[in-house]
Amino acid sequence: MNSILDVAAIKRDFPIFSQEMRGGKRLVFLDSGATSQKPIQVMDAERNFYSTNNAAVHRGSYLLAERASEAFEGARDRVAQFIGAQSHEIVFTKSATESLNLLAVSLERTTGSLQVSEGDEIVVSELEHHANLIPWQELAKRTGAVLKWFEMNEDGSLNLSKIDQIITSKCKVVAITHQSNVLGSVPDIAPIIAAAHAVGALFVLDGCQSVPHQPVNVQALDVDFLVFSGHKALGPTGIGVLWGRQELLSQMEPFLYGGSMIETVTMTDSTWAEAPKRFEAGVPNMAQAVGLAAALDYLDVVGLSKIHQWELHLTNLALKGLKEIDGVKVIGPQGLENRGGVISFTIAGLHPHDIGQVMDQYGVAVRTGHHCAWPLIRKLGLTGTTRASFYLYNDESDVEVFLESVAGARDYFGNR
Amino acid sequence: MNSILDVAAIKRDFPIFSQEMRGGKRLVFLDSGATSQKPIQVMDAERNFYSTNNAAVHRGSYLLAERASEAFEGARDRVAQFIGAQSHEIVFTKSATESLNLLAVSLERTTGSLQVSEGDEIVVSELEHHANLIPWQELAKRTGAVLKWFEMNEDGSLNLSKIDQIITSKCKVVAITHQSNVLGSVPDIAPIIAAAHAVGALFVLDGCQSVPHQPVNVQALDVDFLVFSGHKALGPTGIGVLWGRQELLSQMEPFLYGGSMIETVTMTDSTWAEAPKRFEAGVPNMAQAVGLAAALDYLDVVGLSKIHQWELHLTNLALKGLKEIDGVKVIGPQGLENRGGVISFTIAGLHPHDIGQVMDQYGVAVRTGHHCAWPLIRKLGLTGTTRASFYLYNDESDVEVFLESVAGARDYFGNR
Amino acid sequence: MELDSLYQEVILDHYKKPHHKGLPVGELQVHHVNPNCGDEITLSLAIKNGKVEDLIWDGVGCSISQASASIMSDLVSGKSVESARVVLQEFTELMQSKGTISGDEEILEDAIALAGVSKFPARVKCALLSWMAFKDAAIQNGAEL
Amino acid sequence: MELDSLYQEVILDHYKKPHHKGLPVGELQVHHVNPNCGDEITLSLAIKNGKVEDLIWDGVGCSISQASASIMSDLVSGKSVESARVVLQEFTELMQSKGTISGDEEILEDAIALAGVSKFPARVKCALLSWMAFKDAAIQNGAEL
Ligand SMILES: Cc1ncc(COP(=O)(O)O)c(C=O)c1O
Ligand SMILES: Cc1ncc(COP(=O)(O)O)c(C=O)c1O
Repeated sequence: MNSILDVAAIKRDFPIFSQEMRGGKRLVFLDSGATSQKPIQVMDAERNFYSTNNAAVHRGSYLLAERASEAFEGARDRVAQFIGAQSHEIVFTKSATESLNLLAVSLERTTGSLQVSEGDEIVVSELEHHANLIPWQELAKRTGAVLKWFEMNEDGSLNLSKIDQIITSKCKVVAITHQSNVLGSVPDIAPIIAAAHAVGALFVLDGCQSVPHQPVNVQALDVDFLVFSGHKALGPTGIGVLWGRQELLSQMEPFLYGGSMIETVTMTDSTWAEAPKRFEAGVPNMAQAVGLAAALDYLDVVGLSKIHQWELHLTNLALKGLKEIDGVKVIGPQGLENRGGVISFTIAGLHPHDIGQVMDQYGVAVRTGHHCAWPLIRKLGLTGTTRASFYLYNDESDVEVFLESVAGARDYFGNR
Repeated sequence: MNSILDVAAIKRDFPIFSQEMRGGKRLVFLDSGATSQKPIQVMDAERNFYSTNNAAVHRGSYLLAERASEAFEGARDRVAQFIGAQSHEIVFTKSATESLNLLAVSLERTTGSLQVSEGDEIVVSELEHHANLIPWQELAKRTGAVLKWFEMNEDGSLNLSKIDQIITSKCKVVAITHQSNVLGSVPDIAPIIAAAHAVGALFVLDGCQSVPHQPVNVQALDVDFLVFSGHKALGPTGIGVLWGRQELLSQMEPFLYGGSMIETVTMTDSTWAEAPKRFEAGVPNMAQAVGLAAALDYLDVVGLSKIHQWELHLTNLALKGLKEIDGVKVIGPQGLENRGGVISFTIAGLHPHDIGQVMDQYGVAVRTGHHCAWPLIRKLGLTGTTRASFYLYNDESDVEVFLESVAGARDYFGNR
Repeated sequence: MELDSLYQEVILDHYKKPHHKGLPVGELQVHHVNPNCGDEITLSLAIKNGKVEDLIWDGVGCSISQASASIMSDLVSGKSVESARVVLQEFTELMQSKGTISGDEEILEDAIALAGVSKFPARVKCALLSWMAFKDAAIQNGAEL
Repeated sequence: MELDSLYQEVILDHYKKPHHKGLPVGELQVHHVNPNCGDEITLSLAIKNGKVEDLIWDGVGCSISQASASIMSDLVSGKSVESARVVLQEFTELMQSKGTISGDEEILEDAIALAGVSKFPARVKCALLSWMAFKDAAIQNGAEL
């Protein structure tokens, strides 16, 4: 199976793997669900921008400003191409979190049919990351709209049996994750998108855990908005994406006000530029946009389908291994169906924090706790899980060390 | 005067100066008011973070996560020290623009004495950058508060004669720039701060054009909030700062909702972490914070007072030279009093865009237009200016080429 | 000097003595701005018997934007909507070409002098401002452009 | 193994058999959470004749947080507010020392076993959670801490 990806070659592009962890151990990084590592190509792209093209975009007519604008707009084109969108539908934000907050606030400010107001309904799910829950919770509180949600089944899927009661004619917006960041489960969104559109509601897809890991095409999905973060997709920190259908973005009110997003300004009144500029106030995160473009180049060269296949292969090995360790319980989907390369588990009698601490001693980086999805964790009757998430730079030996470290954690406390 | 700064040595730290511009000319970068160039030390700091410490902060107990948190919180300490503040009073945003929008929205959401609501007054000035005008304009529109402003005098100072009518007991917040980004003029803020505090209003200082160029200490200034952008201070793009007094930040409602800013979360309700975390939702711009810390290190080694002195020296040379060029008119302050290293000018009969274009041919990068301060430009009866802004990497020969290019612009059109 | 390819003689002539410039009068006036630099144009016209008539514009802006407005108004005034569409399309393509095409002189006439602008991306908007105003006005007057 | 400096025998003993753990009863109860991991503690106490009495706590958390709560409640129960203040301060300093100090065993007693935590910054909050809850509860009960 090593033929799917040449992981040894890939690892060489990521300088982080060339250092030793505690006790001289090599790094087994299994926390890409939180943030990914960065290849040298991404660092070089940022450095190159600063060294040769750096100037404020859209604001100067000198050579560097021209080049900076070209680099920044080129990055926009690159992102658009990556998800099957059009360039002017891509808004650069600082993170998926900002993208979602932008949407929630803009839908409050925009008058007309898009506006969320008293009595309207907003729908999310119990799978959601806090970033795709609290902005909607607060939107509901500010406006008097009602927040509703799909419940989660034990296996991490969504319970769609009451879909007709959940998505009604009062529904204005439905915001659901493409994949759970805790369990790796992939909810069946097609019927939800159809139900949302049937009642004229907007569908927002949280692609944080999918866009970096598999081919995602906004046309094929038939969603209205998609958000994701650059830092989980080999890109720099400080860059996120909001994609929205042009006819929607062009009607929507801004989120941040300031330079570069205006048409005219007087002391008392201002009017706005066209989207996407309308949503990009101030000197933007230029170098980060360019770095993200380089990251997407990297992902495309390796191939998103192959990455997905490889992650599932590693997940399969890990799932099998975990089931052989006494006291370990995999949380959420037990097999490969409807899941991505993320595994949550518990060890009987042990707290995730303690498990993670022992695993760290093996050089294994995993995430412990509620993973910013506290309602999901509560629903499962847990206080937290230990989570491993795979990416293109992980290989089978990483899975071996991972399994060894899980057994090690159990033994460390069990034997004392 | 070359003894103030060793500019030749400084220039060597900035790779951007080692390339040729149009026609083989060297780069004379006079647009630091829009964004600054980056020294290799800043690029290295970011690269080093990605290569050795990269992980999501505050969320993991493995070694890299510890290191990332330490680097990120260390950057916070560094920023605090730079402006004479305490670490927990520093909020990292993506830009000064976001910082100002955060404030305007938070003061709307926060119930109690800080809340801006109907009938309250908000005060700005005609000097303001769009980023310190439109968020307040829109806050006024959303809440029914009244926006008032100080008028600008011909020399770029503020007319304080009606201060008692402008800042009244209804005033909740006053937001003023520390230095005009268009004219370089430095308004007399001390009486405004005093008047604001006398009526219990908050004072927000826009330090975008001051913090990178001179020593700024929030205690000495006695302001309540200060904002600035990293990219204008040798730092990376995608990072901004909001400083606020702790007793204020600790009362204020969040701006962005999501991971890491919460205390508890259920499907229906959430509570917030303490400031500054409360204002930093999501995986933050970690590498950019670290890069900004390196930028501030760089500035401190060179010395902010010296930088300020040097910029004024160059400004003086440029002002003298401009006055000798027929048809050139310096806009705003004519001398060195109450000004920083920014000069706006016009040439009779020529449009700024055309002037900038010819100057570009000399390798000179200047900004043309309304500089995101359209009301100021209108007040002066202009459609735009050409602006040169100096920084630590500019030297006297830059001023010479600048003056030559201004004369060249005048001649290019004058002779045809 | 590279600059001369941008600032051709024809452009400076139009800049100094712009054609069709005056107070827009028609009922339907459009107002366009270039928010990057603050340049503005107001323009009015009429569509009579399928032809562009009474085109008149006013505005402030750089030499490129002013010359472009002047040249554009010469080019489309009195033309059929169909011919104006062809000119508009040819010119837009030329501007967006980044210097890769030189434009059809038969169609563009004086506007060919603006070809150099396409190599200066920051100025393309200056050159297009009046053309977009024209397009907008014509559409509002019922023309299919 | 570096880990053993963190997970000392004393800690695991307290973790397995925590002291003073039960249903908090006092009128004044405080509830603290560690939002990073979701750990929670509820705690109640009384201040009687200047002494800390009836301290009882409940909660969920990792071995460090549970052991620390157990050790803390042993240490401050029955002590004068003044002595409790000294212990609290000594412990907080030790935790924030990043391993640079070893702590005063006279004052800290069993809590000295938590010294290793200070070398694991991500765990310091676990160890401090119950202490902060104690501080908060004592202050709410009128003690000066
Ligand atoms: C005075 C002033 N305020 C605010 C800003 C906005 O800064 P940014 O675009 O980095 O958010 C700028 C710079 O553009 C400025 O000069
Ligand atoms: C599913 C999901 N949504 C949203 C987010 C928020 O992303 P960020 O923190 O980059 O804004 C994350 C990651 O933390 C996530 O996994």
